[in-house]
Order: sequence, then structure tokens, then C-alpha cells
Amino acid sequence: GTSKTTGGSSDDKTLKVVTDAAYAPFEYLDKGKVVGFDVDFMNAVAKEAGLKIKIENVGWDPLFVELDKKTADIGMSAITINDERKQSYDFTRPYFLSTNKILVPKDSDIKSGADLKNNKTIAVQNATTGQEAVEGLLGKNNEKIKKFENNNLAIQEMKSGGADAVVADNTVIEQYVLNNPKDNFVVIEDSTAFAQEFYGLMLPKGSKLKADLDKAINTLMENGEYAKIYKKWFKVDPDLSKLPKE
Amino acid sequence: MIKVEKLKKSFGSNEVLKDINVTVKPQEVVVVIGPSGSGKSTFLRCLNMLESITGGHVYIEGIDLTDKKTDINKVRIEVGMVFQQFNLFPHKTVIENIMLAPMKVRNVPAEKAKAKGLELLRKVGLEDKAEAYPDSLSGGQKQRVAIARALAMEPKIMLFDEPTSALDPEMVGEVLEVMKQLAKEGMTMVVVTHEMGFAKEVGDRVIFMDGGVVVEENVPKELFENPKEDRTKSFLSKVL
Amino acid sequence: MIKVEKLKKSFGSNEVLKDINVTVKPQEVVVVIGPSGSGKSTFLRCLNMLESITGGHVYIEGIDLTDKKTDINKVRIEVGMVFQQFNLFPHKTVIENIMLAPMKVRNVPAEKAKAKGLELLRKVGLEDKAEAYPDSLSGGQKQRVAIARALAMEPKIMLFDEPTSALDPEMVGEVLEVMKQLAKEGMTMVVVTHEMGFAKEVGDRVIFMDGGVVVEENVPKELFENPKEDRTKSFLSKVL
Amino acid sequence: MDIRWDILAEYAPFFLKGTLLTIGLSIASILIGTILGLFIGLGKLMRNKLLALPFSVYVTCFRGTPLLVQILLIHFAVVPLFLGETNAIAAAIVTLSLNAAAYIAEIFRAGIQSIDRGQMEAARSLGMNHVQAMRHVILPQAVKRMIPPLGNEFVVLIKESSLASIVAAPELMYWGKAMQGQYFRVWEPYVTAAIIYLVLTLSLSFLLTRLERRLATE
Amino acid sequence: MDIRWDILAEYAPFFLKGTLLTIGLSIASILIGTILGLFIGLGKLMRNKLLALPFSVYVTCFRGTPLLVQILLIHFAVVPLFLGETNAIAAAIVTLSLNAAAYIAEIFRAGIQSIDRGQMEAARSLGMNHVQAMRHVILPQAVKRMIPPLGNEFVVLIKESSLASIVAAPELMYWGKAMQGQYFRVWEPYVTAAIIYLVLTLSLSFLLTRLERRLATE
Ligand SMILES: Nc1ncnc2c1ncn2[C@@H]1O[C@H](COP(=O)(O)OP(=O)(O)OP(=O)(O)O)[C@@H](O)[C@H]1O
Ligand SMILES: Nc1ncnc2c1ncn2[C@@H]1O[C@H](COP(=O)(O)OP(=O)(O)OP(=O)(O)O)[C@@H](O)[C@H]1O
Ligand SMILES: [Mg+2]
Ligand SMILES: [Mg+2]
Repeated sequence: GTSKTTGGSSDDKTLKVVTDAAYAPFEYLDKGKVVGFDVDFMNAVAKEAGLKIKIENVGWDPLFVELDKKTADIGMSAITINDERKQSYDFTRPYFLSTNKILVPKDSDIKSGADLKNNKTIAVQNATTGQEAVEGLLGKNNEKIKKFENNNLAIQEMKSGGADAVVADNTVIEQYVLNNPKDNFVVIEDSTAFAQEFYGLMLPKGSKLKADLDKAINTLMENGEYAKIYKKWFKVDPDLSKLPKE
Repeated sequence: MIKVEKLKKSFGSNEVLKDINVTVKPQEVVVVIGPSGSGKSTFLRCLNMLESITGGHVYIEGIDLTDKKTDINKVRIEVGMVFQQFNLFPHKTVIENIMLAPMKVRNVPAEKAKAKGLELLRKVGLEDKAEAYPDSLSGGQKQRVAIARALAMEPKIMLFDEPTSALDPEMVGEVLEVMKQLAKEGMTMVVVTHEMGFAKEVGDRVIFMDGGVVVEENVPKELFENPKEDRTKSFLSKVL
Repeated sequence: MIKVEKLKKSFGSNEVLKDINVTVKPQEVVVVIGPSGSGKSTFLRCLNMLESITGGHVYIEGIDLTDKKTDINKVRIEVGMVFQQFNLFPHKTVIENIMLAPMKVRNVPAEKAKAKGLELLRKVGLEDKAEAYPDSLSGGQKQRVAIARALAMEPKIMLFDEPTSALDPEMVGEVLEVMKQLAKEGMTMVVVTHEMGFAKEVGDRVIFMDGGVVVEENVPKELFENPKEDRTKSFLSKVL
Repeated sequence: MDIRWDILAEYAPFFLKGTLLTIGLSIASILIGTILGLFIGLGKLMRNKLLALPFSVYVTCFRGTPLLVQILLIHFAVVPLFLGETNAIAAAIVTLSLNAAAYIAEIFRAGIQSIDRGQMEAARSLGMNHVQAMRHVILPQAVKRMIPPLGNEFVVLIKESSLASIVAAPELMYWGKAMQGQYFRVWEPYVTAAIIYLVLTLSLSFLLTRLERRLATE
Repeated sequence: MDIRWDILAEYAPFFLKGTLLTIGLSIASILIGTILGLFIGLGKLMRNKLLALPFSVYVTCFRGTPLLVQILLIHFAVVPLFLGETNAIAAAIVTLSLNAAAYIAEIFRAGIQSIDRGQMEAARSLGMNHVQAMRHVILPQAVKRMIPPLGNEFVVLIKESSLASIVAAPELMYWGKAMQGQYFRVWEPYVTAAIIYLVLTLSLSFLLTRLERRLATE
């Protein structure tokens, strides 16, 4: 069963963790099962904190609705911590550093974020920080920005020739390039154009879980468990120094 | 039996019946003739309130149909109607067509309704068609079933609206035969028809309508042989 | 003029015409009667190939309709047809209905077609309706326009399929009048009808069909007063 | 073109699961939609124009706006109002049912109005009241006539249930998109989905034709 | 419920732009669809069953599968085959036109078949050949009867053009989703979109009723 109230971290209660499993490699469906970095991380955190959890794929927008109505306890979906969201929700300490990066074909003349302004068409996932980042460069609702339901359709759009670049979280597109070498896509990083972002687990405002979760996350980072999971998914070691404590 | 006083009927601004006065005595057979659009059907339909009456009065066995307190369904039980297009219920067999109204309206038990239905079918010469569906019948057979269906409610008056004009010529006879029989048994009848032979042979009185008024009425022989009005003459010259 | 030899017509496995042999001489008026479903319409429709012929031969003015080399549209110009349901073209005025075929098929110039059309309308007593649309006409008027339309192609033969049976009784006369006039002028005509009065008065010969065969044929007086076959007798007893 | 049969094989069980949900959504929606549609159709037929108005407005709104808007609104805004949380399957069934009800109401109204006026007049002239005439004479005939357009609406529902994939109800189209997302192949998932939909709709049409034929000979 | 009028005001110009594109997509598709539909309808009417078969298959496929599959396939797979790149507006017009053509073909066929057989027989009996009879007698009447269902198809097209938002064609629904994505508000964007669609479809229906009435009295 799912909990109807939040806060009480009484040991025998199963917490409902909601996610939008269309964001590989953080959370995606592998033959119907939700898997990904976030999932392994969440399970480790829960184990460390002594919580029982159940992960449900509800989609991106419903995720916010559920936390709003407090019908779910934790939102886990590579959610960027920003001031806007902090007004309505609580976050755990940052657990992941992400930067928006640019995915382009190998022979593209786009070399930096600034090049995107040269009359390029950019595909993004609607309502993501990737979209915000590009709108920051080109202006809000610029005609050159195509917004899709998810990054899959955005990348497909570029692959089919309808966009010059895709802007999304680095991990998403790096993962794509790793898995699809035949497509001849490359990843461009531009830390001046795109700010760094941190992911956190999202909680209903005033959730009593925050302290327990923060503590568990810290432990995982210290005891090397976090690095193990990170390496499993991203093939490199994490640079924990870049993650602020709060 | 039937008394129509100053009957008026309008559809919107179109006055179709203008001040009709007619009396039908018990056991009388009244034939209504007239050109198309003259209001014959509308007149007949006012007699059992299939059309709402705009003005005047219609009395059936002394009951005023225009009185708001009158239960129209009670009156309709006394007045059977047969239509040009038969209007049999296509989803029911012949015997079910006949049994339906007695069972639902008069609460006659099924067995009794069936016995009565079969008797009526025998009367119209169709006892072997009891279990057939209307679609499998010829036009003449359908119309005879429709007559039996109306009779099953044991009405005191029967209204016929061009009962033979949708029939192939060789089927007209069988339907008129049933109607003649009914007249002979003393049924009060009002019949709209173009069958002048029937009017002459069976009618006690013929009413000629045109433009929503009764132009002339008389016993058939007189009306057909010595029409007084010009309109009657011109109409009869075309149809006889 | 028309020679029908061993004509057979089947719809699927249903043989509707079985070995019909009929000859129509120039200027002759042949009336076809018979019960519903006996094949009268089918027979008529075979005469201008509205139905494909299953077996036998039909010669119109010596041309064999069943010959594949025959240009059927040429033959149809010689044979006019009038239908029970009028089949006027509702999107065209009366005069356009009449002018259409002469202009498109015979390439008659518009003015000439119009003059001819107005002349024909005068003949059927409708010169004032030239610019009216069919929907505004009464049934009798529609049928007279349909006759004028067929005549506009100057056919040598006219076929009529129950031209009056969709009409209100008081309109039957005006249509029969036009047909009588046509017969008087020497038009060769084959008429399916239930109007026995017309058959007696105008017909040179009456053919009684039943079950897809010609049961009996004779001059009208003989056939009506002394029918030889039982089937003819029984049919006539019902319709006369 | 090379077809990657391996990924098709891999996704086969999901297509199967998705197809079952598609069928389930469609059946649930046609059932609920028919019941609702009957009431709304009767409502629209009421003589009192004022009472009939809300039913007309309902039909106009659901027929005048895209199903896509309806499904998004119901999923994100209406269902959470009642359940307190979103539920893609509930939203799909509710939207499809409400939408179908608007069309079925019209089918129902048309069915009743297609029955010749003479039937009602014959029943009334035999002394039956309006309710008796409706129940014993008009409705049995109207229902029979409603079967073909109802069947058609069922076919439409099967196709429109694909929109439930937008709100992540794991029906057929959802798995098509998932497969496309995982392997970035277009033809395999979408052509497969198209074929499955075609099989579903054609089978249903076939069944309907047979049903109609049986009813016709009855 | 509090309505955020400020964000509605901000998005008003986008809704306007989107509405214009929605209208444009619908008009383009009804025009192309009608022309294609006429040919396919005539193709289906051919006596030779073998020649008519491809047209029947076309109609069956487009009527038997969801528009959502069609638009995804055409956008990501078919349009790139021809243009070398995707083009959402082209894909939307192509899909909507091809889909509408299947329905219009049936409207056309039904229109021709609804003309009483007697009309063709009368024309033929006057010596006209098949083409003449079709051109002067059957088609003018059939076209008049096709106007109401064609108008209906136009209404359907307006609604279905909302699916173009899935492939990021910036029509009305696209901007509704963009607004929803930016402010995480559901009611404002979707109810606004619904109302605009309703205004579009109702205006069209109104125009069609007037057109029909004028044609009827002619
Ligand atoms: N329901 C109706 N609404 C409007 N006008 C009607 C209605 N029923 C009949 N009328 C009109 O009333 C007039 C008389 O019609 P009615 O059917 O009574 O004539 P009728 O004498 O029975 O003609 P027919 O011999 O053709 O049956 C006609 O002008 C007709 O158009
Ligand atoms: N197109 C058709 N297809 C199949 N059967 C047909 C067709 N046309 C006529 N028939 C059948 O052929 C038979 C003769 O029909 P036809 O119309 O020639 O009769 P009819 O003598 O003109 O009858 P009526 O007096 O009713 O007009 C009927 O049994 C009819 O069902
Ligand atoms: Mg009448
Ligand atoms: Mg006939």
C-alpha cells in the first residue's frame, strides 16, 4: 500500500517514491522495470536509513502533483534543485552534479553554446532545465526551440534531421553517445553558457524525512558506496568535491 | 357516437381544418373523400387526438376530447385506427402485434389475448400467419393484420386512413372485403378512401372535403350522381 | 419495330423472365398487365437494355440489342422511357431537364433545344413551368415533364412503366390524357399499367404476364371480357 | 531496410501486455460510455428545452474539443481533484468514457428518431401511453439500429485509447514509444503498433458485420 | 481556484500564433484531403475489383490505425525519406491530409451511392453514356450531399491537428503544453486551449449550418 501521510518515518511503513522513468540512465524502463542510477542510489539510501520504499513510475507532471497532495513521500527523478521549486518543496542535500550539455552530429559547426544562436534549431524536452538553459540563450519561446514530451523524441528529431542540436543533462546525452556510437554524435560542454545544476531528492514541504535522508546520503558518500554506484552507471569516478553539502 | 363541432386545426400559421361539423351515428359508415391536402387525414387524426385540436369540440360517446380532464388513453381504447402505411411492429410476430396492446393496456392475460388474437386472425383470413413476422407478408396481408390488431382492443369506432392506397391493385380487394364484413357486423366506421366502389356499396354517407371544409355531404348515390357543388363535380370528374 | 425472341432474364439464380416472345408493330400501343413481381418492369427494362439480357434476342428496328457490336446509346435515342418515380433531375429546372440530353447526346444547339423543349411543354400543358424546379411540381406535373423530356430525344418508341401509380387519384387523368394524345399521333408505345380504362380505350393489344411468361395476349375487349386462361380470369376478377 | 528482429522479439511481451491494456481500456470505456450515453441521449430528447440544455452543452463540449486536451485536463487536473493523485489508467478510462458518451448520446438520439413516426402513432392509437410505447415498440427497434454505429464507436475507441500513452498509461502505444526511446528506431515500434491496431480494429469490424447479419436475418 | 491571469496574458500572443497555425493546418489538410479523397473514392468505385483493391487497402489502413501512430511514423520515418530532414508542419499536413482522404473517399462514395438509382437510369435511358450521366446528373447532386459530411470532417481535422504538438509543430496545443511545462499549471493552459478549439469548431459548425440552409433553399 501507499502512504497517505508524510513525515512519520515509522519503520514498518512503506514509503512511496515517485519517478518519471523516461530519463536514462537515471531512471528508465528496461523491459518494464524501472532501473537506473537513481534507483540504485535510492535503494542504497533507503537501506542506510532503514526505510522501506516502493518506486512507482507516474510520469513527470504527476510527480509534482503527488508531492503537492502529499500522496507520495519522495520524488526521485533527476530533479534539479532551484529556488522556484524550493518555494513549494523541500530537497535533500544535493546528490548529483549535472551540467546541461549539447549533443550534435560529429561534423556540426556548433562548438559552443554561443554557436546555438547562429540560426540553429535545438530540440529539448519540455519543462526541463535543458529547455530553460536554451531559452536563457535564445530567449523564451524562441521559434528555433522545439519542445518534445521527452528527450527520446528530441534526440530522434535530431537523428531524423529536424534539429541541429539537443540540449539536455550531460548524463543523458553522454549515455546516449556511449550506447549509440554508430550515430556519430558528440557531446559539447560549455560551462560558461550553462550553469551547473544539482539534483536532489524532492520532498513535500515540511517533510520529516529530510534529516534521515541527508544523514544516509552523507554516509554513502563517505563510505564509498556512492562512488561504487556512480562508477557502475557512468564508468568514471565522481568528483565529490564539487558537490556542496547543502 | 361521434360529434364534431366547429373543429379547427392549424399547423403553425397554416389553418388546415376550418370549422368542421360532422356527426356520426352508431353503426354508421361514413366515407370521406377529397383532393390531396384537403385535410382528410388531419380530420381523422383529430378524432383520436393524434393531432392536438386547435379549436372547437370533438365528442366521442359523449366525452369531450378537448376537455383537459379527459384521459386520452381511455378514449383511444374505444377508437381503433388503421393507417395507410400499416405501421405493424416489425420486431414482433403477427400474433404478438395483436396481443401487445390488450396485454399492456387492458391487462388481459396472455392466453386470453392469444385466443382472441387467433380468432381475429381467422376473421381476416390469416390464421396460418400467426407466427410470421410482418416483413414476410404481402401488403394486403399486412393491412389485414393491422385491422385485426385494432379490433383486438374491441373498439366501438374504427377509423381508416386510405387503407388500400399503398397496396398493389390485386390486393385491394381482400382488404376491402374485410372492411365490408366489419360494416355488415355493425361497426361504426369513418373511412378516408379513393375507392369509389367501396363508398357506393358500403357507405351510409359520403363527405366531400376540400380546403379544410366539408363542401358537401350526402348518401353516396346522390353525391356521386347529383353533386351540387362545382368543386365536387370537378373532383368527381377526375377520379370516377 | 420491336421483336422479342425467347427473351430470358435471371437475377442470380432467380429466373424472372422465361422465354418471352412479343412483337410490336409500328404505331401499335401494347399494354402489359399482370400481378406484382410477374416481371413486367424487367421486361420493359430489357427493351432498352437497362437490364442486361441473359438469353434470347431483342430487335429494335431490326438492330439486335444482344449483339456486342451494337452501340446501346444509339438504340436508346430511339427508345424513350418514362418511369413510375418520374426520375426528374432535381438540380435542374424543367426546361433544363428537357434540354440536357438533346444538347449533350445529339449536340443540338442550346437555342434550338430550348425552342423544342418549350414546344413540348406546351404539348403537355406546362409551358408556364419551364423555369420551375421539379420539387415545386405536383406528381402529375412531374410525370408530364418526364414525358416531355423523353419526347425531346424524338424517339420512335416510348416505354411507360406504371406511369400513374405513384400519383394521387385526381392527377391520374391529366397524365393519361397526354398518353392518349401521343397514341393518337401514332407513337409506338409499350405501357405497363393498372389503369384498365386506359388499356380498353387506347390499347391495340393487351399482354397478360405472370411468373415471367406471357400467359395470354389479345385485343383489350376480348382479353377483358373473355379471358381464356384461369390465371388471367383470377387476376382480372381482383382488379376490375 | 534492415529490420531488427531481435529488439522486436525482446519487446514482444510488452506489446502483448500493452495490447491487453488497450483492449481493456476500450471495453471499459465502451461499457461506461454506453450507459452514460443513454442517459445523456434521453436527456437531450427531453421536451423541456431548459432541462435538455445541460445535456446539449455536455455533448457540444466533448465533441468540440480535441481528445488530447480532454485527456491532459482530466489526467492532471480532474482525477487529482478526486483521487488526490494522478492515475493514468483511471484518467484514460474516464476521458474515453466521457468522450464516447457524447457520441453515443447522439447515436442513441438518432436511433430513436430514425424509427418511423407511424410506429409511435400506431402504439398510441392502440391506447398505450408514451412510456409503454417507448418501452415495447420504439426502444427495441432503436437499439437494433444502434448496433452498427455503436460498433463503429468501439473501433474509434480502440484507436483513440492510444492517446493514453501521453499520460503514460502502459498501453500498446506506450510500449511502442518506449521501444523507440530505448533503441532510437522508428519503423519497428510504430509499424508493429500500427499492425496490431489494424488487427484489433479489423477483427472487431468483422465481428460486427457478422453480428449485424445475424440480427438482420432474425 | 485562483487563476493566474498574468501568465495567460504572457502566453496570449503564442496562443494566437498557435491558433493561426491550427487553422492553417486544417485548411491545407481539408483541401489536399478532398482532392486525394475524390480520387480514392472513384478508385474504390471501380468495377474491376483488382484495380479497386489498392484504394480499399489504403482506406482500411488509414481508418484502422490511430492517427498518433500515423503522425509519428510520417514525421520520423517518411518525411525524412523525402526531405532528408524532419519537418513538423509538413508531417502534420501530410498525415492529416492522408488520413482525411481516407474518410473523404468514403464520404464521396456514399454521396454517389446515395443518389437514387433512378437518376442514373433516367440519364442512360435518354442516351447519355456513363461519363455524361456522372458529370451532368450524378455528381452535381452528390457533391451537394457531400457538403455536410465534408464539413464534419473539417471539424474533426481541427481537433485532430492538436496531435501535431507531439512532433513539436507549434500549433495551439503545442503552446498549451509549453505553458504548462513552464509554470507547472494545468488548468490555465489546457482550459484556454479547449475554449479556443471549441470556438473554432462551433464557428465552423455555425457556418456550415448556414451554408447548408442556403443550399437547401436554392
Ligand atoms: N404535421 C404536419 N405539420 C405541418 N403541416 C401538416 C402536417 N400534417 C399535415 N400538414 C398539412 O396539412 C394539410 C392537410 O394535410 P392532410 O394530410 O390532412 O391532407 P389529406 O387530405 O389527408 O391529403 P392526402 O390525400 O394527400 O393524404 C396539407 O397542406 C399538409 O401539408
Ligand atoms: N435488380 C434486381 N435484382 C434482383 N431481383 C430483381 C431485381 N429487379 C427485379 N427483381 C425480381 O424480379 C422479379 C420481377 O420483378 P419486376 O420488377 O419485373 O416485377 P413487376 O411485374 O414489375 O412487379 P410490380 O408490379 O411490383 O412492379 C421480382 O421477383 C423481383 O424481386
Ligand atoms: Mg392523408
Ligand atoms: Mg414494376
